Amino acid sequence: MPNKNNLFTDAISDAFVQSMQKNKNVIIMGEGVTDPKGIFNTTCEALKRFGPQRVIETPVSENAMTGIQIGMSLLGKKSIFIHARVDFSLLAFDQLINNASKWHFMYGGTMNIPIVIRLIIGRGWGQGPQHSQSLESVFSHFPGLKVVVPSTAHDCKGLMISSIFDKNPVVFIEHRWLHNYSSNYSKKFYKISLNDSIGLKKKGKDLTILSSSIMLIESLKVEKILKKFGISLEILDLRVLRPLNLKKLFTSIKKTKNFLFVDNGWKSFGVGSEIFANILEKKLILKNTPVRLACKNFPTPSSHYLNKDYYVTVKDICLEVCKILSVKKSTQKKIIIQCDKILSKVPHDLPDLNFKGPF
Amino acid sequence: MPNKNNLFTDAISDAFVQSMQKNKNVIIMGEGVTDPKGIFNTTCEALKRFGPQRVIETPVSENAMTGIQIGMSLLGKKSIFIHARVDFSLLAFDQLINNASKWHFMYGGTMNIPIVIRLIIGRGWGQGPQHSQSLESVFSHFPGLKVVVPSTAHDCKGLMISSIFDKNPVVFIEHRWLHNYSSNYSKKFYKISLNDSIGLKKKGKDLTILSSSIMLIESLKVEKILKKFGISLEILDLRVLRPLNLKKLFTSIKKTKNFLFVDNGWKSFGVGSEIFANILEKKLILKNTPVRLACKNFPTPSSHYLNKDYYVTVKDICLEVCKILSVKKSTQKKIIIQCDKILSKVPHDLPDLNFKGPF
Amino acid sequence: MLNLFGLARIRVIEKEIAREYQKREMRCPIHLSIGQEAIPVGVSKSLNTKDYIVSTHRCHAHYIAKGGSIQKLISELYGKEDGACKGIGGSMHLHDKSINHLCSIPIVGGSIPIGVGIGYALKLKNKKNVSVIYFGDAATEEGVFFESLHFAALKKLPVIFVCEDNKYSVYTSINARQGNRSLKKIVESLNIKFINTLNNNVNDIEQKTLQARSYAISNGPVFIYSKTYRHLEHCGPNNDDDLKYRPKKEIDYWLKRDPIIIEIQKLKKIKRFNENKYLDFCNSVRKEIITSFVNAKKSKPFTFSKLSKLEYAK
Amino acid sequence: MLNLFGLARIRVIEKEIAREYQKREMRCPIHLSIGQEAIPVGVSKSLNTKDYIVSTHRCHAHYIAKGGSIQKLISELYGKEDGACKGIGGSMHLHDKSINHLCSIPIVGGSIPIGVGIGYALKLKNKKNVSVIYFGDAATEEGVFFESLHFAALKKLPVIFVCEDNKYSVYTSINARQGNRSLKKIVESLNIKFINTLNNNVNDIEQKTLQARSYAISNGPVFIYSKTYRHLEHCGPNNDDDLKYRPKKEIDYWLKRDPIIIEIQKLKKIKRFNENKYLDFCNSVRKEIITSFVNAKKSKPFTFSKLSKLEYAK
Ligand SMILES: Cc1ncc(C[n+]2csc(CCOP(=O)(O)OP(=O)(O)O)c2C)c(N)n1
Ligand SMILES: Cc1ncc(C[n+]2csc(CCOP(=O)(O)OP(=O)(O)O)c2C)c(N)n1
Ligand SMILES: [Mg+2]
Ligand SMILES: [Mg+2]
Repeated sequence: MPNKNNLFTDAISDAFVQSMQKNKNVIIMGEGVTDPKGIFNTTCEALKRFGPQRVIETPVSENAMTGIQIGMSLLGKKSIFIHARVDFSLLAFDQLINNASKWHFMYGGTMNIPIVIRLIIGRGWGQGPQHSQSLESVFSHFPGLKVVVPSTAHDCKGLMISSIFDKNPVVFIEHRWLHNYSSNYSKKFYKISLNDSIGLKKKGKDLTILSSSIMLIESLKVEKILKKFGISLEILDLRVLRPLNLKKLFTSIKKTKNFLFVDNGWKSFGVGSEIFANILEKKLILKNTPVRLACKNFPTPSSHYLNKDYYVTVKDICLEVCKILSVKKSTQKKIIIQCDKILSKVPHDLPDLNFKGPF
Repeated sequence: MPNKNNLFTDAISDAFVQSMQKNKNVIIMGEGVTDPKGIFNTTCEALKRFGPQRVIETPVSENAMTGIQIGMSLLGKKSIFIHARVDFSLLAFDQLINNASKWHFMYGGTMNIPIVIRLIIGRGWGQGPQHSQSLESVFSHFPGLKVVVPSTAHDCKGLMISSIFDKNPVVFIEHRWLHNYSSNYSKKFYKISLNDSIGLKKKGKDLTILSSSIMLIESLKVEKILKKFGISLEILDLRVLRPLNLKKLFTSIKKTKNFLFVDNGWKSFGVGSEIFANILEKKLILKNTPVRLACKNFPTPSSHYLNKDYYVTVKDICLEVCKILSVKKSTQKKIIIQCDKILSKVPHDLPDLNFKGPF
Repeated sequence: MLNLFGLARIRVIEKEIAREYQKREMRCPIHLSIGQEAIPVGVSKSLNTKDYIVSTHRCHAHYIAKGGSIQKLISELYGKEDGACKGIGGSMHLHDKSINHLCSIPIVGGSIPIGVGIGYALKLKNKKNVSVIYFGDAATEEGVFFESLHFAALKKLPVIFVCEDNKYSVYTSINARQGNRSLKKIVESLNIKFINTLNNNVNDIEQKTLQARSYAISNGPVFIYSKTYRHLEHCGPNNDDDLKYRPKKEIDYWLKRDPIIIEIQKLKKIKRFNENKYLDFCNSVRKEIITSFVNAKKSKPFTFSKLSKLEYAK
Repeated sequence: MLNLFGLARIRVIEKEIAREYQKREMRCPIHLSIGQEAIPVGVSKSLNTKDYIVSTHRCHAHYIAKGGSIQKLISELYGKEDGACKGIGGSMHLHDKSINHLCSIPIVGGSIPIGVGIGYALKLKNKKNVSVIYFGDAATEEGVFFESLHFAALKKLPVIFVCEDNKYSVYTSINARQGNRSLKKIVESLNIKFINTLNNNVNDIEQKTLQARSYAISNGPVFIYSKTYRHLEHCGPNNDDDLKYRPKKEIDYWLKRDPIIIEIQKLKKIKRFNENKYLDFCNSVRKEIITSFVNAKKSKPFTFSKLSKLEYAK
């Protein structure tokens, strides 16, 4: 098993290898899946074990390849197609939305499309406007799709295996910056249900933070910081956006009566919008106005000077929590110092100091 | 002027002809724009006057045509590209999202893309899952796009002219069922600002309904019905979704303290989600829980038996208002009788009795 | 008279649909194949029942020729539960898994990569079958057409592309859309064998598809090209020649080359045409389809409340 | 020695960027053109300054050869306000309106239709200029490539498609992606004139583009095809031959056919090579670019608070 480091990418590789072992119909396709870098080292092990007949290099033809995936699935092949950036999947929206998402329904339930579209959100080192979109809210609008946004290695592996063996098209979105995070996960073959939208990552009582993917990781850092100042956060991981099941969120908000949503993408018509609408409809009583924190409302600027304030940071989250909870100014100052210390450790446009690319 | 009938389609035709007269760089492109039906008779007059050099037939190549539009715009051409169904635009998402929406921003403000993408939402006579999507919430997520969803002939003309002369890419979404509605509009060349998101269509005091496009028309019918029963509705037309300006909505809700949103598409991650999120953030005080009414949460079924209950009807809206306002059961019964009478006049899968297709 | 019967079967069904459609009880768009029957009849005759087909918005003839259930077709048009898609897909999504007609898609070009994917799965599974992809002349303008042919050739897939060139995309002539490019050259440039067929000639199409089939299984993709003509409007049950988007001369030319006329002439020449048998056959089809109408009208619609359960496969 | 200078100018700039990049102050992806300079130099020499170009992620050489501002290029890499895009676009969005280089787009194939649109506007405006579209071998696999060529041919647009075939898409060889299809046949099948050029030979490329240009203006699109090779990794300043995705033999073959070596050999043969002049020239470019680095480092970044104003053009 290649998970001696317990990296997020190892978890993906593991999910692939074990799924391919379990079922000979599972295959991987995509641009670069057989190259020396193997999509950030997530397909190399599968290629080594199962060869290029099951880890299939493809031309740069995104829309056709998605249709081909659908066709293959009709004859029992379960394929994972990988786009190295979310942005490239926009070329395949016709097949993905018009066909894959509606297929089971429009053919009266006579067929189903068990495919995975794996998308990677780019960020940092000047990725810029066309290599860093985070479009999970868009995919989540479409009936028939499932949308998975994991944040830990453990979840990632279990959710990927579930996605591969799900009978429906699953859009699996992972953040480039999670790749080098390591966290424990089992070496066994295990699934995490796609019906279990929310994972409780930290219990707390003052305020609930809901977030996904890399922002969940940032939120966990915030929890640690604020704990020292006597602020107790409950951290929920929104790991499946469709089907969406917000029960755990409602329970949490009923307890904390304060809420902050931290988005990976844009605020308007985004993930937070749907969450907030549900809260309003549920008539949950909040002590303070809830907030949606999100990327600034324009495309990602490439320049590191400019994207420094584009993404939400631990500091932004801390400050927002302080605002919501009316934390004393003097405490806030101390929190800011802590945040600045953490932020200064790694340049803001790198996930960690080991990060060398490929960018 | 071809607006002797004051049809919605006449208004579009008028907007085209007058804009083309005003500026020789304005051109129309699309599949079928020069055919005998001229996109529901909206391009015929322009073709007659300006010829096939300015009303340009194109191959069935949606993505390239959108890129070509962008390229032409860089040299000053202002083109309107028409997709006879919203669904076909999914083939052009790469050019529309990755390029057009970000262009002005990513080139540091040195260039801009003044194009219009005109999309028609299909409905009725068995259009089915791939010919009736209503994706305005998806477009509205993207910084750089403007999204216009007119509902009356007057607005349509003014908004179309503004869209054509706007310096940015505008997604102009109209509903097939509006085409045969006639309503007064001026024969002059006039604009309606795209910054003016909301039009006040009826003043009222008991409850605010916000909706767009065909659902605004249905809401106006509801207003008439309920007035007879002493229920006073304020009807707001959400005609520009991006940039979104909700001031008028907030003012209205502060007055009525009751709110219903009626959507043309799906509820989850939809237009209503963003509206509701704003209401929650604004801490508006509502007497009763607001409601998002929307299409059922699956693709459009083709069968008229099955799509009968798929779309929101005047009856659904009336019942929802009654629920929110706790209208007496006896009154509700009378209202239902009224609704049923109206609904029985025209089969539910036709916009009106004159509707013969093309479907 | 087998070929003639094949053609007549589709013709009679389509004509009956057109007639019955006027009652406005089949409430969905229909794209009839009248005039274009030779291609699916010829192609289907040369296929093995386990071969696959995918189709477009104009799918009736492909479905019928492959042997799709008529009741399921008609009930689908009426929007009933016993329709091919339980009424959910409508006329443009015909399919019948029992005959390996897996889908029809009304997004132009949309089913082409799907058929290629089926071919790829066949190849990976070492099946000696082909995947047949029907599409119109307009589909050859879509990027996905190019991408799909490219991939099929790259992987040498057992795919037969069948292009039915009826010269129009809705009301727009192929010249306005494609100029004078040569589809043959495009296809061949992608290393795909191109086979032209005699217009509306079932026998020729059948023979060539037979060759194509074995070629595709052992060598890779083949492209069958066939000129043809639709007699009625693009969408709907009527004739729309009053719109004058098609030259009268052209219409006359093609009406004379109606596949059924061609077939009858051929049979007459070799003295094999038995008019009574032909009329009997047509009547029997008419009876079958009229029974289907009756049944369809009696069938129940699918239950609305069950629809939401179909969002996902369980 | 003009051609040699053209090549050397790009080479020196790119090498200096690669060197300076190691300091990690230019914090954006870079796709260097070292080894591929012959094509943009040859093409640009034959163009009129008012001709347009569009490019891809690998845009430095196109930009420099057309005469784009070096300061704007370098400042863009540093993410500063005086960069081509004020730092917003980064290395993959180079453009300079003053020389009619209108855009670079890192979505593979993404700028092809845009260049066609420019060509269409030129034609509608009766301008006697061309639109030049640079792209790599992988872009010819995208559907939009096909659609764009099709439209350019249909409307006979003054467009020159320039394909730089460096045999790889990132680490993937063209054979794995395209098999043995013939791009020449594909292009010609679309009624577009195809012109092959001598590998990395500026003079040949220049002559052929000159012909192509006048042909394009009077007759319609032309396709210039050129084999070439990149010396460094796909993205980044380093050599990545240790990854062994390219055969050693192949690398050696192409290093010997480095455009600069070819040009120097040519000049030596006709006894026109003046080494001192050449070294002086390289030094002067080096100075220019080093000044650009210095300036760029001193420049200010664009103001973050102004960014939201750039969502829309006013
Ligand atoms: C992507 C897309 N663009 C446009 C349309 C509208 N449309 C429906 S059928 C059709 C014509 C198709 O022509 P062709 O492929 O030749 O088939 P035919 O109808 O002639 O059989 C068009 C353009 C569509 N359905 N899908
Ligand atoms: C639509 C899309 N798919 C995939 C990618 C990832 N990608 C970036 S560069 C590249 C290779 C392009 O190869 P080629 O066009 O030959 O240009 P080269 O890099 O060789 O100059 C790929 C696949 C992308 N940018 N866009
Ligand atoms: Mg046709
Ligand atoms: Mg290349």
